[in-house]
Amino acid sequence: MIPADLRVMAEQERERQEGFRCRILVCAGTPCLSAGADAVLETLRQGVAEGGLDAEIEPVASGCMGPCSRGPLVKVRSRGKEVIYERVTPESARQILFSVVKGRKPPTVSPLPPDFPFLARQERVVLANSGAINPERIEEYVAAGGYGALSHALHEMTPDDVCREVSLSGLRGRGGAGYPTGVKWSLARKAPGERKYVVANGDEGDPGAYMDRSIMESDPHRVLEGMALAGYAIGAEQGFVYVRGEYHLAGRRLEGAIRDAERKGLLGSRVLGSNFNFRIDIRTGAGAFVCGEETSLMASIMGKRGQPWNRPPYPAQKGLWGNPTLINNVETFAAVPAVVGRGAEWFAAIGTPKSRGTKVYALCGQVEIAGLIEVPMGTTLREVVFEIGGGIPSGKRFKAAQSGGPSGGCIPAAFLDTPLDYESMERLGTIMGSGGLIIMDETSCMPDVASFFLDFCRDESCGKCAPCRVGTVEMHRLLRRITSGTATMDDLAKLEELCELVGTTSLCGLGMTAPNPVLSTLRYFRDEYADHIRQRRCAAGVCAMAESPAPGAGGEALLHAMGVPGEVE
Amino acid sequence: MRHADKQSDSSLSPALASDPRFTAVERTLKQYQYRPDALIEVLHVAQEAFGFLSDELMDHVARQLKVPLSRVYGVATFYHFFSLEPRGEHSCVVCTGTACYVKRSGEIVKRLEGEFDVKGGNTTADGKLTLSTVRCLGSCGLAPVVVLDGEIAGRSTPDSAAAAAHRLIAEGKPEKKPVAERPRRRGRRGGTP
Amino acid sequence: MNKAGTTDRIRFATVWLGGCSGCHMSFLDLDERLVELAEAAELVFSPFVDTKEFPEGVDVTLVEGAVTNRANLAMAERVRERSRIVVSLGDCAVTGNVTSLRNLFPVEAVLAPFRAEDGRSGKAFLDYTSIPELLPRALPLHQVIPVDGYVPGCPPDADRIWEAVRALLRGEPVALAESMRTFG
Amino acid sequence: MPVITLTINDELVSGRRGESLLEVIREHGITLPTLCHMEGLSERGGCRLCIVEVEGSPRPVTACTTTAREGMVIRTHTTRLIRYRRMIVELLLAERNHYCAVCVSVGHCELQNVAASLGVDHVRYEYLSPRVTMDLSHERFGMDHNRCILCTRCVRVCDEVEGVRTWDIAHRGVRSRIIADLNYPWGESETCTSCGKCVQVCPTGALFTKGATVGEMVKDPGMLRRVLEGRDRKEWEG
Repeated sequence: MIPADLRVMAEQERERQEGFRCRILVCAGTPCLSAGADAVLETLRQGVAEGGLDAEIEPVASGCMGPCSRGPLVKVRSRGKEVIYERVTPESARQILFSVVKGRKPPTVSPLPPDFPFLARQERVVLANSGAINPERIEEYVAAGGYGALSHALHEMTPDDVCREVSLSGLRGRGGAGYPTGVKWSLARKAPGERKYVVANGDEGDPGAYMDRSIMESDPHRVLEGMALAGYAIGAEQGFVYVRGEYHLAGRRLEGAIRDAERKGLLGSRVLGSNFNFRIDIRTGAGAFVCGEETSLMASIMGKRGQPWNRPPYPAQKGLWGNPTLINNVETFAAVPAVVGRGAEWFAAIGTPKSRGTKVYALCGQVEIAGLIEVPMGTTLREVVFEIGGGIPSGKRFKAAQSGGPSGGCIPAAFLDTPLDYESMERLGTIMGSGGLIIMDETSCMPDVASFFLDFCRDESCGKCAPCRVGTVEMHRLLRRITSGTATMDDLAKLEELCELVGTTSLCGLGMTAPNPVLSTLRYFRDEYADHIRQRRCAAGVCAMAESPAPGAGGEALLHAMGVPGEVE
Repeated sequence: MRHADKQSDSSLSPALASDPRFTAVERTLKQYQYRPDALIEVLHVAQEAFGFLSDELMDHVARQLKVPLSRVYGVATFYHFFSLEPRGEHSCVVCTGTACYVKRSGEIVKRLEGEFDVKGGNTTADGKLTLSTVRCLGSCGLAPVVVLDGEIAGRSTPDSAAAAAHRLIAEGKPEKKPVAERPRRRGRRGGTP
Repeated sequence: MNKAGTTDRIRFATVWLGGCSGCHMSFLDLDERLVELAEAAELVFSPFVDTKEFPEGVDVTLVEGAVTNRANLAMAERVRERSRIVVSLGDCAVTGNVTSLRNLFPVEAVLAPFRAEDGRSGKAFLDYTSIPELLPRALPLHQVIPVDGYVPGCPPDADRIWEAVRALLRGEPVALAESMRTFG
Repeated sequence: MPVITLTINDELVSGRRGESLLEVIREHGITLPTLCHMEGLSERGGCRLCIVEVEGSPRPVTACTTTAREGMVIRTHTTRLIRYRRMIVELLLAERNHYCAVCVSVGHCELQNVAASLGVDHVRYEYLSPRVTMDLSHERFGMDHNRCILCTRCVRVCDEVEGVRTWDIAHRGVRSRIIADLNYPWGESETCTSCGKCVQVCPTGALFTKGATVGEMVKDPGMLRRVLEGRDRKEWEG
């Protein structure tokens, strides 16, 4: 395939789509599927077939539309107009189909209002195609402008140009740390080495985050195109997508997408008629959070235990099989086609001066509408929770938002007006992370939340370095003492000292950031900790406190001495 | 000695070699040209085909890929996905990711543990059900989530999960049905007018 | 030389919790140094003296043994309440040591052999009701009460003990040399 | 060999290019505790005891895995480093069942010595008391997991020097265990050559020679050097 063929393909697909009176898109992302989307799609297909409407109406399985807690979602698209229905059942799907045929409103099902804030307030760049195309048809991606940026880069830009464009855009790593993507690419480009590799990190292990899964499921070609652009920019001919083991659907869609792209000459040898060769293989994770860390991830790709190694050397210098390796998060790669295609200036104009572009968040927890959103960097937490997310259900109060998963921290109500960008979040003692935003109301207990995350880290620690391996276990024990009402203020001091040790001396990012949920909840909710220890009281009613010991008879000491039952082994 | 009778290269018992499930493993070994770095991909396929990784399987994979036995065992036990024990007939997985956790999925685990007299991560004595937990399935919008033999049930409660697990064991397959509708509050914000 | 009972001697005690008494044996190995100690300190409570009740107003108490049962626990609390300085003497008090070997098993499993019935008499081997109730785990002293100094060793030899005691008599904290602070 | 200059604890010192910080530091007579490091084996950077402060680096680095570079400014014994090292040793002692009094290596144990040198006279953390086993199936040697600190010297010496890799780590985190082959009893290992190198490099009483009584288990720290030097000089040829 050469660029001209790509244009033809896009043109033909657009014509095909315009040939329909109406296309009915049914979200086939994991949340909607588990809510019954496939039955809805089946009903629509049957209805269309029975009515002999094949030429007029096309039911389409699309990617994620966003408001996952309202699924299954159905989008009716006709003559440039779109209406979205939520919580569609096979019965209401029949009504919707009937109404489309008759050109009337369905009698008992109402679509979401056109200004539904959850959708209207977003700015979709990375998610532009999510919920708008069928992720399993490469033609639809191409018709939406897909592979245009790659084609442009291969024929009009030098690899240096591509690196420069990415640098100028101000794009930063969407996986957590926010390292400037352009700098990373330039380092990998300059690193000496005959073979180089590009790796997409799709091992989204943060509990409460599923941006990457949704991108891989809803728009797999966008990730592949981003990787190919990276390969061209740094001089790599081989890429790997490391997909989290739990993400079957994402893996399947990526596999299909790679096959299709190779068949069409958009990956493989002589991509788009140029001299650039690029293959992509999938590697499947097997359930280890630590593999989200770059060096562990590479160990895992090479078939080893996912244990990190000391840096330097950095992956860009010495990565897979000792060769320079560029690792970016899936969302970062997914932003690249837009950066290269629409230009660095366009991208840099979105967001804040230091955090440019948009960010995808998985908004969930105690919020009215949970789902996936994409907003410009710098959007305030209040806008996200109350305008887009519709506020807190059941008239409860917002208590805190947890961001960054086990490596992150929380933002309390007092800072609701904080703009969500890398710097502001770091100032508050949390991190942007990969974009999970868990909203908590007054029914959440902060020491309990901290204990939850430490339990996670303790479980996911690879065991290579002593501070993380043992320190996280001891921290978790101390937290459980606190949440069970058997701790002393001395234990709290011990906990804080361990936070410092584990955060400072651990080998890799997992250990270094493991104390963050504790430090952050201590920063804003120290009273709650003190309450648990001194009053043996959990205001949220989450923690089951040990019974108050009988006065005298060594009760207090006994309670303290016993702590909580051990659970190692 | 356990392995004294083994030949160095054909350690495979006739039973395993002729097992139809084994062809998938062989195919994958070939597909990756017996490269040592394919270890995890091969173990994935072996686990998928057999449900767990037996000593014999791991031994075979080690010899084929020419990696030390200890490394195969080290890798197989490092990752949560691999099981060295046969699993139960049915599986019930409770998500304990953050979103599910703040929506009290812990209570579901407790209830199931009590109901089936089995600790999380283990299989019931009768081999009918393996109860396990997972850190986030990325279906946070449906929290709390329980997965029965691969079918996701969103917005579960301790009662609904226990009932569904009992039905699963009784009927032999998971039921497919839309997520229970949450009581809808009309008016005020968002949603249907 | 001071006479017994004069007030300028410090009030000194030793306590034996869950341990083998080896630390106390080692204490006796202080030999002639015991005389020096007696000049500076009055032994107000110890397995060596016949005092039933741990007295009030003790200056320094050395504690041997881990806290392994209810009686140990009550004693440890009383010692802390009534002593100005409490020092863990020997590995059992410092780390739990041999006394805590049982922590690998639940109490019930530890006691089962003793509760089993003797085939001939039909009675349990051990009358468990007559001994203090075991705690779920044997613990180092400092995990139960605040402790001011540590003399590790199993047992700590007399030189170590003397080093620590001399510091205490001078009113200084216990600070053993590197070679004197090994466990085991 | 090109010489580099760096500052260690306010003193200007020289080292050879390519040396690790640990080598330079020790060559200048400064004691830095280590447990996973062993001359002749690859570096692991796992015990974190040799952490030092490097000016311009936001957090301490492990001296064993850091290459010495011209102009580096290093501090090896700041208050916080000393405190961290002590805490790490406390954590190691709390992790498994290190009953020194009944350990074959008492008096000859690197963990015991490091603890004493750092002034660890008690452990503030809860002892985890894991129920772990002993493997006495090998006719000459024994493995006591109660004493293992997961330094992986045994794994590395078996892999890198003996060339067998009988040992590896199974599981992860605090559940990590050293295993032989597919977790076979050591005596039934298909690959073990019974060379005994792992026993000699083990810093604690985890790997020991059978029949040694408490306090008798003296390790031979020069063994590895002799083997490697002999190999380098091809002493066994002709």
